[in-house]
Amino acid sequence: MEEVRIGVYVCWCGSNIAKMVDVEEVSREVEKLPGVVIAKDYKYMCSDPGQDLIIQDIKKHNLNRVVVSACSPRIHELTFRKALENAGLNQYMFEMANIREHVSWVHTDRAEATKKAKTLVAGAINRVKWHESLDKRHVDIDPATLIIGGGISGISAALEIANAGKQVYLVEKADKIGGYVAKLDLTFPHMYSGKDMIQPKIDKVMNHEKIEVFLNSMIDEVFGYVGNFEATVKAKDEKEIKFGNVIVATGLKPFDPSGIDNYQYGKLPDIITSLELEEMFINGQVTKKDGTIPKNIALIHCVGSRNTNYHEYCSRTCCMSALKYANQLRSALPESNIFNIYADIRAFGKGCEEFYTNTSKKNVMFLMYDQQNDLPKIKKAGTGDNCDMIIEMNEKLSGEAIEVPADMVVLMVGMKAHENAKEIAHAVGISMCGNEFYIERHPKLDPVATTTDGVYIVGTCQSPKDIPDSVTQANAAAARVLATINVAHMEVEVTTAVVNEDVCCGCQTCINVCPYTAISYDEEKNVSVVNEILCKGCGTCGSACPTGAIRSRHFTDEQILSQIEGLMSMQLQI
Amino acid sequence: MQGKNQTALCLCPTQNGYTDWVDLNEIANYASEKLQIKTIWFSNDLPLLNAEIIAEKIKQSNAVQIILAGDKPGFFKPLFSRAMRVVGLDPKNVKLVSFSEYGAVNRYHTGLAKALVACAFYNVPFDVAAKQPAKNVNPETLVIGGGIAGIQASLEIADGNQKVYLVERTGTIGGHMAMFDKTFPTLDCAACILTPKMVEIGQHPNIDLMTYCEVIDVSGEPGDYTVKIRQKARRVNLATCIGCGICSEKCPPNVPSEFDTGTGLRKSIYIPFPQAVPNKYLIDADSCTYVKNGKCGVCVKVCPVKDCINLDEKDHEVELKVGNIVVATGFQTFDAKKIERYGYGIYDNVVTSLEFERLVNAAGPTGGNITIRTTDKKGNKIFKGDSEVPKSYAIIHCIGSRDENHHKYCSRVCCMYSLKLAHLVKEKLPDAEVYEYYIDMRAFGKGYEEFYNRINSEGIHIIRGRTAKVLDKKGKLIVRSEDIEADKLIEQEVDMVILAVGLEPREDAKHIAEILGLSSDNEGWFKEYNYANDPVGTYNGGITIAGVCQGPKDIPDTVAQASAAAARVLQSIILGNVGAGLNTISPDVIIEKAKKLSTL
Amino acid sequence: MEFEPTIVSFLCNWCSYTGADLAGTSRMKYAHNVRVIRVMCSGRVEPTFVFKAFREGADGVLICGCHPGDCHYHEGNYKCLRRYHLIKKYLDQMGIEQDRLRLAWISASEGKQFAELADEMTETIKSLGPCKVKNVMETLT
Amino acid sequence: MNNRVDPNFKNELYKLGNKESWNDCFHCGNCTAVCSLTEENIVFPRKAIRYMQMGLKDKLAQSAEPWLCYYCGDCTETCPRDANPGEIMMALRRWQTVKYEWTGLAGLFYKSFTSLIVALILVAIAILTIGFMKDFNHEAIMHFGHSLEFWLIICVFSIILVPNIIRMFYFTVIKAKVKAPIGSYIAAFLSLFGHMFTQIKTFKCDKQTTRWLIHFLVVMGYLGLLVITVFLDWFGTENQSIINLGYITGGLVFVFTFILMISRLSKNRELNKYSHSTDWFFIIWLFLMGLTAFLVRLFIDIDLLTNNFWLYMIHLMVITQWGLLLVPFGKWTHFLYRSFAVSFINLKKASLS
Repeated sequence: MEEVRIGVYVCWCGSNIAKMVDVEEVSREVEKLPGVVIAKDYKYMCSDPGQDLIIQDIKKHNLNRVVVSACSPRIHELTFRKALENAGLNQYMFEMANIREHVSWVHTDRAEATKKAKTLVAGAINRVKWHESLDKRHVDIDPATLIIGGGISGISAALEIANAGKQVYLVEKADKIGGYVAKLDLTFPHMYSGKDMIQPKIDKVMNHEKIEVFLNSMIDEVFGYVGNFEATVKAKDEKEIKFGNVIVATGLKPFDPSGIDNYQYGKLPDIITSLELEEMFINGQVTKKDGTIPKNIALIHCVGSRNTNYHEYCSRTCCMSALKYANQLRSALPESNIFNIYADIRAFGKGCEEFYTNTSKKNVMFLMYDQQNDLPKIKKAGTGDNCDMIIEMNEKLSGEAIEVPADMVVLMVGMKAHENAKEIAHAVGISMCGNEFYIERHPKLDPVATTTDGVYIVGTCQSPKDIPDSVTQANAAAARVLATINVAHMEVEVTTAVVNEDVCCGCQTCINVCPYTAISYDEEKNVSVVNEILCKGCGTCGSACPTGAIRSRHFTDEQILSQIEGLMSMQLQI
Repeated sequence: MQGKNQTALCLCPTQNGYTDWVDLNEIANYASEKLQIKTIWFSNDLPLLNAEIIAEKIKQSNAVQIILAGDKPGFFKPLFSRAMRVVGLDPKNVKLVSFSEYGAVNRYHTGLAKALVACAFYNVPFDVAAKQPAKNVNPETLVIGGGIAGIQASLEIADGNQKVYLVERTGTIGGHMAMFDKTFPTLDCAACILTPKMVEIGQHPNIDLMTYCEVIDVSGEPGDYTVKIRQKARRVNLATCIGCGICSEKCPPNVPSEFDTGTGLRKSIYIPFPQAVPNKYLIDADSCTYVKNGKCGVCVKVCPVKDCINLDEKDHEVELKVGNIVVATGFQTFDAKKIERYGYGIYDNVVTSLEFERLVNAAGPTGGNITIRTTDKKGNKIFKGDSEVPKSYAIIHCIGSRDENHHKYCSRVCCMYSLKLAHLVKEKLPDAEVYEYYIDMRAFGKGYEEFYNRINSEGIHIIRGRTAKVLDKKGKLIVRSEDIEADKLIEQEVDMVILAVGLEPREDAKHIAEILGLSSDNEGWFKEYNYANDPVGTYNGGITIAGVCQGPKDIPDTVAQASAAAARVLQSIILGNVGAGLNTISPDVIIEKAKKLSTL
Repeated sequence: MEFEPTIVSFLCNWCSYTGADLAGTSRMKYAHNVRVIRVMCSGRVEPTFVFKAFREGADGVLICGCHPGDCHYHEGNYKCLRRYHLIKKYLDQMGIEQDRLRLAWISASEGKQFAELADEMTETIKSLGPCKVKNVMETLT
Repeated sequence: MNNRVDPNFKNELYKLGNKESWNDCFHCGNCTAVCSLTEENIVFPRKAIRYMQMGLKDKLAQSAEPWLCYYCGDCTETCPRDANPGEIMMALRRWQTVKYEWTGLAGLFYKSFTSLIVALILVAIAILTIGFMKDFNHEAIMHFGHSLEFWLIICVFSIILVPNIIRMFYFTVIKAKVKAPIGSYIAAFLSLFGHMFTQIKTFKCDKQTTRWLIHFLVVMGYLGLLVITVFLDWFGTENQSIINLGYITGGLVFVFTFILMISRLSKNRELNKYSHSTDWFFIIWLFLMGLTAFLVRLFIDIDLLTNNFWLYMIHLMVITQWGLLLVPFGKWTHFLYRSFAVSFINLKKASLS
């Protein structure tokens, strides 16, 4: 084996790390460790000059291993790997020690934090000694794309890709595409027609030669990896499809307000959700259940949103929808009294604040309530009240406990993740956050990609959003897909399992534990064989193997065991 | 299908009082003569409050379909739907033609408005009728603006194996995002997530980065644009500068640093900030002693690289040929001096949020220490790391936003960044008191509400009530606001006031719009092709917009939009499609096509 | 000086490591005794790793994976769970208190839970005192 | 129920002047904070605007705060939504005037321009009739006029104004459940006269000095003229210093009301943007009163009155209309309510501290 020559780089991250960790001491101490040729600290390792520093050192000191001790590898592992490549070193000869998220940001004792940082770096140094060169595999990208969900996001992404001449499979659970937007009469803030907007798109998708639409269909399980996925579309007739990328656009489920006692949904007749009101507008008929026209109409915002008992998050669109309804009601029922019972008006989009201003000129009464601690109470009105219902609430802007007359109450229900969200997440291998919305690769700089290569999330399945924002995301994902298709091939991780056939005894334990059926049994040789394309590198087989014949590349026993040693040895030195 | 005799047209004049609006009489004439629509109403003449009367009118006209056309006719739709219902007709046959949806906003667009009415009449989607034939598109793309939007769009296109020219006005890419300390709601540092992208831009084989450049002229047509670019004299050779910084050390003048929004000083020969890309020096001609007086030249003497600095370099022009242009010119912050009551520019310790952002930034002039503003010997008002530390802070939301006297719109990011700044103060100075004054708390994005709740529990005073004035009382600042929820007036004494300034179109946005032939809305933001359906396209084929230049938005929305713009560009290159391009297609052509495709 | 234990923890890359990162980005403060090793899946954690940690002087070992049903690799965390019970029994036989090993589910959004878990675990180990395995082994050899 | 919101309340306000901006306010609190007269527990205009938008009439009746506003225009100038809080406060004061006034005539005159004109004509006819009955005998009519002025003041005060002030007290102190210690009542009563004559609070408003001076001079002129004509018998006296004093006060009244009218007409300032018709009656009649009184005495002095007795008839008509209609039911009462409001607010402050 060649001589191990490690370069260690400790990042200040401005003051983010340097404030709580004595980075200079860390770099001084670890430089003494065996194998370490050079150790340095620098203000921003990830910056251009920081990366240059590594590249120069690799060349100058003939380094063959690099450890960077900085932030989470989830953020910058790829950045530094690229730097290694640029310096002509195999990118896997690299290890990161996370001394920001796991040290400087979470600890308060500078001495202890510094000590911990040192042990983490020592662990990384020990581990990197066992790293081996791995070559990324180039895979060809299948130019077809699978899109799950036929709402506005799915449709927009489909058209964007298909219009560039690439094949799209669009799988929709319902019997028609269009989703919730197709059920909208008008859109905010300009009161454009929802139908005119989406219908041409629906028509285009249904008749597009490059788009195959599967209605009443579901995806069971997606096999493969970026560029080479395959799945079975489950419908009346099953169909096998192959594709290179997946866009998940499963959309939303409206919040069910029947769980909120104060609102009496389902118990009093004329308490409806915003969706039911939308339908009334489409039918041109806003009436109570008894067919008469309501005189007093109250719209309650934030139903199920911004309340830790239901959903803590803001559903982003309800405020503006409620203003839209106020305008529609004013138009359809000019004599009615309209009350918007809100928490904060979130009119943040382009043209939305202006829409809010104009709405307040239309004789709409705005009343503010506390959406977290003090929900309005709806009760049946008594005789002589001259209305059907009474809403009791504490109005925050006046500080008064008031009563609001109502003949119809519209609950502006928030958005939840789709009921199939979990299933789909499993089928395509992406993660969900606590409230079942999918997690993007990076909340700011990569809002449509996921941690699984080749799988993108767009629209309300990522978090609540309005039409323009959904369409934008859909197009953004399309850009990614088009770019990969255009390049036609890409590099994939090779951190898969391999079997050492000399040691394998053919017990087939690994085959039972593999979740991807990536391991098969070669009867002739009496050994297990890993299909590296199907293997996703979880390592479960490696830990189950009784003989140690299976190695998880880049997570080998030697690597982890010596990392443990490193972690503990430093501990004793101090 | 409905014939011409069964269609009634109702024209809705503008409600905004524009005198220069689309000529509705001409449209009425066109509809009755060319489309032979017999029943034409004007919404002003109808008794709009009464669905029954309108129902009666519909009955008399024998119409089974109604086209509502004009300025946001959607506001009348529910009334007409109800009237249709009263007549016993299907409310779905009320069609909307909203002129502004496709950019017909003044009398020059009357032709376009006619085409829109015709498409509705012939029952052909406008986008279908207005579609232009495919053509050869130059695969090279120009991206204007090197902020996060421009960076993202460039990377997406370049990753798709296409050539990109990224033109940036200043000496480095990074834009406003590079100036921020942390980003909401996850609080990861802006530099940590942005600089890798900047580095990638600098290294990408498909990206030609042109900093310190300005686009001065664009000619040609969609798919084949010729762009003239002025390369401003950098006076330092990009290829040979090694970024050692000796020149800067010896350079005599100290001037306010733009990157630090004037909170700190820089030299005449400088790098905007340590992580700048390209990480090379440049000379600011306005302050350079040599450029001004012809004397000095110290930098040339100390520079270790031969002929790297050329103090006599002149601006020159470059010409590029591109097929698509992505406009990502960004924004500027509202000038808080315009509202004198808040005392910005009068009291030293009234600062803007952007200044404060530099103040808390570890890479800023104070090394991340929050201090009061001081005056140095030369009279520069700057911040120094070792000055006194303010103990109490007021953060005032909506400065210049949501205000009929300034900008009517909401700037979308201020609520969240204000909460973030409050958190940063509390993190650095746990004993500090922070007061936030807001109107409505707009925490709408993913994880934002959770962030708000968290900040709320950190002991920060969040007060509903817009501050009206800041006064000075013996060196302390008095912030006068109503605490609406507590029902009282408060005069809070604080050491520092942070003004959450809104976003506004750049000063030169109008100029850029002229060069590119883009439309702008009333506020000066670039107009997108279609609000909901196509938020990145413009009326000029081959030109897309991304980021805040289209309207205020936060980083994730900007990034998504930039990627969307890139999708459009890639699609156009692959397919030779340059978008509908209303500015390059005549309304008559659209009408003819609609007639042909008509299902009537 | 108060006893400061060392706890070696194995975190799966998809949920738990992200959750621990979230604790960091949210600036939640927790005990400094936890040292993290990243594995792709909790299913990768071999008994050897645990024993090695104790052998090298760790006072506690923490394994974190995705919540049941949420495993990025479908069921790696179940495999881990089975192994966990086995390791516990074995620890007992070796004279190591069972409480020194703990398995917990931390999702990507549970930064707070991770911080609390780290504190809790530290307290537990503190009450158990230093693990003697290493010394014993060294005297034996 | 009295805490029921009332979306139709705005219709009442429409007639009192505020038509466009009643619902524009989105409650940022800027107006309260920009106002120089607000104090920790004395917040307006926003709170009153809120009651108005919600139609909480009882709450509005109980708020004396609108009377503290001198309409300097700061709130309106800086309002981020052009909701014109200053004008809304003005409209609310009109509404409160109507509310406190027990006969209902104030309400009638505010809402119906015609009824005010009819009332003015009826009074004019009555004066003419009386003149006719007295054969237009100068001596008799002037004697009658003098005693009419005297009794008018007594009656209007005791029948209309005092009961109205008591009603105002009832609403803003008793119904609003203000519980102030007895001592504060005395202090409030003592401070009353200072406010009434000087309106000293205006000084707290920025850039208001000139406006305050004009108002002060008009008030002083008006009160002086009142005392001199009614109690010192200006038209009958021979005492030269009284006569001169009368000239000065009369002159003050018509000269400065004239200046006020000009400024209203030019509408160059924020606060004069929206003038209600009743505001015009108030100022015109004040002007006419000063002018006619001045001329009557002048005519007496240069001995022209005998041949121009119509002048006195006009003067008598003007002051009767003024005293019988405009003082008890018009804007004059604002002066009274405003002064009392300061005292009542002082009680509220005392009860809160």
